[in-house]
Amino acid sequence: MAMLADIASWVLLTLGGAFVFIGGLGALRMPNLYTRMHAASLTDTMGAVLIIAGIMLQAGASLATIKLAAILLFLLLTSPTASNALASAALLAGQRPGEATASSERGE
Amino acid sequence: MYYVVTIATLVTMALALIRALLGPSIYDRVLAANMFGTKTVLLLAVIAFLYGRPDFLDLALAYALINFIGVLAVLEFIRRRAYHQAAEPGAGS
Amino acid sequence: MELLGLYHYWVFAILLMIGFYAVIAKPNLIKKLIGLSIFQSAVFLLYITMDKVEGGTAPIIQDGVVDPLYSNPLPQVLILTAIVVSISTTALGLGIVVRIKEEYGSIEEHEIQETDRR
Amino acid sequence: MTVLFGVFLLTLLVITALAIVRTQHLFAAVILTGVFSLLMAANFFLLDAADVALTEAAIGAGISTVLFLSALALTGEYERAGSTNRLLALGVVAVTTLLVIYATFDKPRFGDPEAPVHQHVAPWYLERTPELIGIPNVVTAVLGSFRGYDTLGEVFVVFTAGIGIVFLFGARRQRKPEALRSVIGELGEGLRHYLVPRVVGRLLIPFILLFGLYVQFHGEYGPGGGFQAGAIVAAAFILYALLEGEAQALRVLPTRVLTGLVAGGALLYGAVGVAGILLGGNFLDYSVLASDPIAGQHLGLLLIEAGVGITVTGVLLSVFHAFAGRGHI
Repeated sequence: MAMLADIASWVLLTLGGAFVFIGGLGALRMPNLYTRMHAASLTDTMGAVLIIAGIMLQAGASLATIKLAAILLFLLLTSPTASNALASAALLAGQRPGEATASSERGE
Repeated sequence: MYYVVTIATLVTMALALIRALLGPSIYDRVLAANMFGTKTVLLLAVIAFLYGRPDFLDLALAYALINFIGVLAVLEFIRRRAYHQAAEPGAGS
Repeated sequence: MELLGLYHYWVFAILLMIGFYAVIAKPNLIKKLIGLSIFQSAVFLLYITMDKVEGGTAPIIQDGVVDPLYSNPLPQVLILTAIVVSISTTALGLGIVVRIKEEYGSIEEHEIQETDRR
Repeated sequence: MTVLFGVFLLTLLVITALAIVRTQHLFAAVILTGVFSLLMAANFFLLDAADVALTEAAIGAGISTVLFLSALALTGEYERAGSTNRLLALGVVAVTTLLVIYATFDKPRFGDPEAPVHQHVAPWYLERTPELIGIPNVVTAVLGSFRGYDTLGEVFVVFTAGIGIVFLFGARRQRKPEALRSVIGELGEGLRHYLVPRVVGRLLIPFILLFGLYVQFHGEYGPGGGFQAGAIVAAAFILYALLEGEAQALRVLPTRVLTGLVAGGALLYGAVGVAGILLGGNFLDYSVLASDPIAGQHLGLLLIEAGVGITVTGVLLSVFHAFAGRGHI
């Protein structure tokens, strides 16, 4: 049983690591702001869920598991909110979806 | 086993940092900074277990709770700037 | 490993001087304050680097651990308070910069001096 | 292996610092400062300094970005190109860097248990804390009890900085752009029309406050204490001010109350010290506060940490309102 939990947590951790890495790659390589946001949100939700679930299996039934659940819950609430706020800000400042992001900074 | 996750997170942090350095717009930087924050939460959680001190998860919890305030501040900043620019064209930048 | 033994201190030196460069070479007052906060962070890093003991853990005493080894608590105490003080003093600096902007209409060093000369 | 993680994070730290100094867009510099703070916290954590990392997290995650952005809103986003005597500055900096690096060769190697810093007082603190103070977190014990004078001084520095800001911004601002008058109502209403941030933010504020209280009162057993808790509670109120507008936040916690908090916390700290004298001990000696010395230490630590937390919350919120109120009302 313990070994089964171990194997499951390893699989989850590895998958989570892979998701995080792919999301990071996407955030770097995608052509414009909104597509990058899409890639980054992948690491914030799927990657976080998998990794924290993996650690939870390792922690077993303890206070740490409850704390991890709280971290996961708050991450799932805050990071999409942050993405939403950021998209609102970018839209408000005149960044249009669908075109390559123009530099909004002077002198660069 | 934690090492694999830690290394994946560290590499992703580096990728996010590259995005933050490249820009090109300020929002890309904010996006990268926010992503960097989430990766830090994961890194801190994993390292707490790597060190065998799971009681240090408080740190990851703190970031999970308050890291998005910075992005809201950016939204508020942009919103106010939009009003200023509407009120006095040409000023504010 | 022997080579990496001083890496933390080198990073301290480089960060310190990056901050110092911003303070002396950049004419913008806010940039100077940002430089100053990098300078402060470098000092924090120096202190915290010194507290680490090989194989030690954070100085929060655990029950039931045989022959525990803890890192040094003293530098941590000094830096813990210094971080909060640094944000307060940085805020004070920002306040002064905002007042300068209101009175002089600029936060660039040479423009302020120009105004003073007139 | 963890040493290598540290080296990697430190390298990222240097790259971030270089980028902060190079960019001429101050807004971008502020965002990168946020990344810098995250890296600092991760490094502190790797170096076994959980309390310090929590402080850096509490301060760097929200408050410092908010303060810098408020200052930028009042001064301008761009810095002018060109610097004074760039070559001379570079020369000075390069020479000094080399000198400091040369000096580091005399330092003990990283993590060396024989380093001089570990020989004096620190072992004594680690050894005697359980029997003299009776709490597991040695950092809190040193902070509150063994070096209580120090912390009292730091609290008064924070207090003075807060008073300084209030005085600086005490003068009423006369010039108000005529064209802005019509939109002032909408300007001051915060993010009220942004539904998602508002709903989630309002949902999270109680949890942030609860976490702040946990950090405050759990500081004797895990990472935490008054400094961190003060910053976290202040972050909760700043979040409220961002969501509902600054005026609404001031209705919840008026300026009078904030001034009371700033002074009250420092006073509470001092009063605990004086109480020690009145009960026949030394200034800031908590052993005499209760019949049992250890219970006295616990009570003293609880009270002074509360004082620290109150002052830090008050100062950070006063500073935030001073900046936010300057620009737009």
